[in-house]
Amino acid sequence: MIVTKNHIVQWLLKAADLFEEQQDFLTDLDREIGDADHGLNMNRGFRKVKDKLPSVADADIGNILKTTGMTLLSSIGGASGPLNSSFFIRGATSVMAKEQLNLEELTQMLQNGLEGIVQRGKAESGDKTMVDTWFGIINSLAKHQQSTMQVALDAALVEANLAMKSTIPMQARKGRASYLGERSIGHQDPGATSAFLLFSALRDSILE
Amino acid sequence: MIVTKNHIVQWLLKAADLFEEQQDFLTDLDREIGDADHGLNMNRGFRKVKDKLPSVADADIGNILKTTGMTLLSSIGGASGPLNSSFFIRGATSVMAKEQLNLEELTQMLQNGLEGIVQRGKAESGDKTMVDTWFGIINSLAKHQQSTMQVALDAALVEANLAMKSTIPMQARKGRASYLGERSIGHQDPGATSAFLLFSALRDSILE
Amino acid sequence: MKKIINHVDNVVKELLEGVAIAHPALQVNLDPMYIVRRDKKGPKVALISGGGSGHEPMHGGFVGMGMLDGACPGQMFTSPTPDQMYECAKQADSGEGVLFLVKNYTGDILNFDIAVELLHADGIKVQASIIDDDVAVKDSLYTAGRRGVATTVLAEKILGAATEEGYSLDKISQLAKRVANRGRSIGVALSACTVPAAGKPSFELKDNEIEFGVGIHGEPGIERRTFIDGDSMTTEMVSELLDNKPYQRTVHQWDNELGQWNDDTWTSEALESGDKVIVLINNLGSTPQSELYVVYRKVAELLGKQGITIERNLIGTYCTALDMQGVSITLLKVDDEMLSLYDMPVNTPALRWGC
Amino acid sequence: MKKIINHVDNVVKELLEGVAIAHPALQVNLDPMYIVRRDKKGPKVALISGGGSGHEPMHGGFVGMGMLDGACPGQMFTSPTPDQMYECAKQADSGEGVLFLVKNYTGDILNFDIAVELLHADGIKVQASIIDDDVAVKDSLYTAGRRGVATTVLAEKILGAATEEGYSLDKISQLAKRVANRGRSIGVALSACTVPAAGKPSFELKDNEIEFGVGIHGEPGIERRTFIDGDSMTTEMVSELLDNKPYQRTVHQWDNELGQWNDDTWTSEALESGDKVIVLINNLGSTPQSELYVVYRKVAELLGKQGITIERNLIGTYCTALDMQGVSITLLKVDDEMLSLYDMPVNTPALRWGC
Ligand SMILES: Nc1ncnc2c1ncn2[C@@H]1O[C@H](COP(=O)(O)OP(=O)(O)O)[C@@H](O)[C@H]1O
Ligand SMILES: Nc1ncnc2c1ncn2[C@@H]1O[C@H](COP(=O)(O)OP(=O)(O)O)[C@@H](O)[C@H]1O
Ligand SMILES: [Mg+2]
Ligand SMILES: [Mg+2]
Ligand SMILES: [Mg+2]
Ligand SMILES: [Mg+2]
Repeated sequence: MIVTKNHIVQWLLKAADLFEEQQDFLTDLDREIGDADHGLNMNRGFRKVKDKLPSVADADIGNILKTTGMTLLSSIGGASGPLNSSFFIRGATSVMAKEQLNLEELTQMLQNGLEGIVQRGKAESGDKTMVDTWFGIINSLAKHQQSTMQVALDAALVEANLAMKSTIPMQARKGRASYLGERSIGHQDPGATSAFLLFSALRDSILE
Repeated sequence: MIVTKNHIVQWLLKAADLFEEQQDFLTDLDREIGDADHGLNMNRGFRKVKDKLPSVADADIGNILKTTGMTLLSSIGGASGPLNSSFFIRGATSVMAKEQLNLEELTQMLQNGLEGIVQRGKAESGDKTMVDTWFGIINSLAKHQQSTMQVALDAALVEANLAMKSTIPMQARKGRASYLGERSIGHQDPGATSAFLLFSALRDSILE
Repeated sequence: MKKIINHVDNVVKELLEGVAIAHPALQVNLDPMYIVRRDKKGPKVALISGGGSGHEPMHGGFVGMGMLDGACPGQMFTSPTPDQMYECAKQADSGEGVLFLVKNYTGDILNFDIAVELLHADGIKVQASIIDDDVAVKDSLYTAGRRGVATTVLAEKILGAATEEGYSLDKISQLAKRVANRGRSIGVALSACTVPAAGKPSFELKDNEIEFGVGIHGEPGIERRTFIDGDSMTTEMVSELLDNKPYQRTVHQWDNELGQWNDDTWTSEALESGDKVIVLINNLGSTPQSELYVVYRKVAELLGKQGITIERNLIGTYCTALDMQGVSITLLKVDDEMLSLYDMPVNTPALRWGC
Repeated sequence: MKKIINHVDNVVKELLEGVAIAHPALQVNLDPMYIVRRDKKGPKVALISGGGSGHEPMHGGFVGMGMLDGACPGQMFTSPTPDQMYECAKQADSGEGVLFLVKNYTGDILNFDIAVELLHADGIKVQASIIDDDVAVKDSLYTAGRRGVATTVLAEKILGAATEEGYSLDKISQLAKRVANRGRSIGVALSACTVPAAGKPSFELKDNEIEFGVGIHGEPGIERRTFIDGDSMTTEMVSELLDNKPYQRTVHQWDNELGQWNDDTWTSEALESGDKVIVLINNLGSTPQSELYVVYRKVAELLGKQGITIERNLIGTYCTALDMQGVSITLLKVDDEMLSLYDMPVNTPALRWGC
C-alpha cells in the first residue's frame, strides 16, 4: 500500500474536522495546566489550512506540507504554532516533488517533522509535551518498517495513545505547564493530545 | 411623669446600642432600594454620639441635643446625616437651658426636629422617607396631649410602627430610592425604620 | 467576598494613607478627611469636589494642577460631611472664592449645602454647582432628580482649567451650569459590586441579564434587560443618550450677597446633528480595557450616523463603583471655549497631559 | 459569562478597530494585526513588543512617542505570529534596527525568534530581548523559566526613551538586559479571569483562598494560600520579592554578523539596602484602585524598613489578565541612567507625562 497525495489532503481535512470537534476537549486540558487556549489555537490553525488547501491542490506532497506549515505559522500563535509549523515545514523537506510515499518515506517525513519540533522547542522525551507522542509514534514506526502499512500505522496509533497517556504522571519541564511544578502532575498534556489526534487523522485517511 | 435630662442621656445611649444591634437589618433594607449603607451610617454616627456624651454630662437638654446633632453631622454623611443632625439641632432650640420636659415640651421638641428634617430635605408625607414615621409620631402625640406620658408614648409607638410599615407600598419620591421608580414599591424605607428605632429608644428610656 | 483591605472600618483611611505616600504633591488630611494640592497657587478660584469613596480615581485622583484644588472623600458610597468640606475649602481658598462641584444625590447636596452656609458665615465667597447627567432618571418632579455620574470627570477637567485661567467665581459658576446642561451619561451593569462593609453583592443578575441605567453606588438600575451582545447593548445605551426630551429641574444657588439659597430653573440642551462632543467611555469597575474599545467602536459609528462629531475621547477607568462590572457612556456637547479648556495642561495622579 | 463583546472570534479585531478610531496617532493594521506610530521619526532604533491580547493596556496602549514604536497583539492570551512581527518591524524600522521586547513564554519566544530570522534574511539589524521577572517561578532548569510580567511596562518606558535618545541597537540591548536582571514581580489572584472563548473562569477559589504567584494568563499560581487580609498578603508578596537567591538562566541572543543564535548566561541582580527602585502596583484586572493604594501603603512601609528607597511609583492598571481580581507588585532596581530615561516625556494612550 502506498500513501498518495490524496491521502495527504484527506489527512489535513480530517485533522481540521477533528480539531473542530475536539476543540473544547483540548482547551479544557489546557485549562488544567496551561492557559485554556490549545483547542482554540489548533482549530483556528487548521481551519485556515482547510481554507488554503484548494489553492495547493495541484502541488506535490512536499509543497502541500510546506504550505500547511506556513499557514499554521501565521494563524496559530502560542507555543503550538511554531512547533506544529516546524513539524510540517521540516517534514516537507524529504518529500519535495513527491506525489506518493511508501512506509519508509512516510516515516522519514514524520521523523523530520519531529526533529523540527525538537530543534525549535528543545524539549526532550519526558518533558510532558507533544514531543512525547511523536517519539512514541516514530519509535513504533521504526520497529515496523518490514510490516504492512496497515500493521505499522495501527501499531503506531496504539503507541501514540500510550505515549499521550504517559504524559499524565509526568511533571512538565517545558512550556506553560512547567510553571506549575508538581501541580502539573496528573494531567494529560494538551499538545501531546493534539499530536495524537493529528496522527490518528493521518492513519485514518490512509487506511479508511 | 416628667422627662429628665437623664432620660435623654439614656435615650441616646439606648439608640446607640439599638443601631449597633440593628445595623445589618437597616443596611439590608437599604440594599433593596438604596446603596446598602444606612445601618452603617446610623451606627457610625451614634457610636460617635456615645463617645461624646460624657463630655456633655453637665449640659442641659438643649445643649446635649445640639451636641448630638453636631456630632451626627460630622460623622454620618449621606442623606441621613444632615437630616438626623437637623432633627437634633432644631429639636434643641425649644429646650435650651431645660433640665426636664413635660409631654407638651417633649412634643414640641420632636415637632421642631421634624420641621428641621423637612426644611433641609423638602420631603412631604408619603414620599417614603423618615418623614413619614416622624409625622405619624407627632400626629399621635398631638392627639394625646391630655393623656399620661405612658399612654401618649405608647400610642405614638404604635403609630410609629404603622407609619414605618406604611412606607412599604409607597413609591419613593425623595432620596436614592426614588431612582428606582416603581421598583421602590414593596420595600420598607430604611430611614423610616431608623426613625422608628430612634423613637422607640426614646419611649423605652422614659418608660422603663 | 475577598478584598485587598484590612478592617472594613479602615478602608478609606488606609487608602488615603497610601495616596499620601504615593503622591507627595498632594496633602492628605485624615481628620477630617480631605486632599488638597501642595503647590497651591493663587489667587484663583478653588475648585473642590467630593463624594462617597468607592469611585476611585474620582475625586482624589483628580486633584492637581489644572483640575481640582481639593477633594473630600466620604465613607464607601456615603457622602462626606460638612466639616470635611469646610476644612478643605479653608485650606484651598486663596481669596477668590470656592466652587463646590457636587454630584446630584440627596446626601451630597445636603452636606455641601451646609458647608456652603458655614463658609459664608466665615465671609468666604462660595458656590455649589451640581452635575446631574444620568439620563436613566427620567423626571425630576417625582424623584431626587438625575444622578451625577461621569460627566463630573469632564466638568472637573474643564472647570479646573478655567480656575487656572483666572475665571471669576461667577464666570466659573456659569460655565459649570453649561457643562451640567450639556453632559449626559448612561450606565449599565453586567454584575454588581460588593461594598466592603456589606460583604455581599448589592444585586444578583442572571447570565443573560443586565441592569440598564445603573448608577455608581451599586443600586439596581432603572430596568433589568436582556443581554444580547456588546453592540446591541451599546446601541441601546446610545439611543437612550440621544433621546432629546428637554430635562428641566429646579436647582438652588447660593446668593453670596443675601446669604440665602435662590431657586433657579435649569434646562438640558439638545444634542443634534452638527454638534461636537467629548466622549467618555468609562469602566465602572471590573471591565477589561479591551471591552471599552469594543463599546467605543460602536459609539463612534452611531454618533457618526447622527452627524455628531467626536472631538475628543477618554476611554478608561475614571468614575467607578468599586468592582462593578459594567460601563458608562458620557457625551458632553462642547463649544470652542470648553474644548480649549479641556485641552489645557493637567497634572493629577489619574489624568495628565500637556505637562 | 457576560462580556461586552460580540462574537468571540472577533474580540481582538473589534478591539483594534476601536483603538484605531480612538487614537488617530496610531496606525492599526488588521491583517496581519499590528499597531505602529504614525509620527515615526528617525533614524532611531525601533522598539517593538507584542504578546497575547487580554493584557490591555499592554502593549498597544504603550505605542507612542517615548515608548513603543509598534505592538503586535495575538489572540486572547495567545502569542502573536511571526508574520505580524515581521510586518510591524518592516513598518517601524528606520534603518537603525529593531529591538523586540519579548515576555518570556515559550510561545512568544518561538514566534519572535522566527520573526528575527525572517528580518535578518531581509538584511535588517534585529535583536530580541526577554523580560522574565516573575519570581514565583523558582528554577530555570526544569521549567520554561520565569514568566515575563509587569516589569515589561517599565522596560518599554525606559527602552523607549533610550531609542528617542539615539541609543544604538547594541546599547539598548545591553540596557534591556540590565532591566531584565533588575526587575522582579509577584502576582496574586483573588479570583480567576474568564477567557471569552472559554466562557468560564480558569479556576475556582474559595472565599478564603488566593492563588499565590499567579501569572497573567489565568493559569493557576504556584501555590494556593489562605487569605487573611490585605497587609498580610502584601507582606507575603514583598518577602517573596526580597528573596535574593540569584536567578541564573541561559538566554539566546541573535548574532547579526553570523546570523545565528548564541547562548548567553544572565544572572539577576540582588536587591539590597541602599538600592533605589521604581515600584509598580499593578491591577491584574478587576481590583478597585482603592485597594491598590492599600497595597502600596504596606509596600512602602516594608521597603522602608529594608532601607530600599522608592524613587518613583506607578499605581494602576497596566498589565492585566482580562478580568482577573488580583494585584502584582513589581520592583525595578534603578540607577541614574534608568531613572532619567524613565522620567523622559512619554505620550501614549495609557501612559503620558512630560508633554
Ligand atoms: N518547548 C516545547 N517543545 C515542545 N512542545 C511544547 C513546548 N512548549 C510547549 N509545548 C507544547 O505546546 C502545548 C501548548 O500549546 P498551546 O496551548 O497552543 O500554546 P501556549 O502554551 O502558548 O498557550 C503544550 O501542551 C505542549 O505539548
Ligand atoms: N429628602 C429627604 N427627606 C427626608 N428623608 C430623606 C430624604 N432623602 C432620603 N431620606 C431618608 O434617608 C434614608 C437613606 O439614608 P442613608 O442610606 O443613610 O443615606 P444615602 O441615601 O445617602 O445612602 C432614606 O431611607 C430616607 O428615609
Ligand atoms: Mg495554551
Ligand atoms: Mg444609603
Ligand atoms: Mg450612601
Ligand atoms: Mg496561549
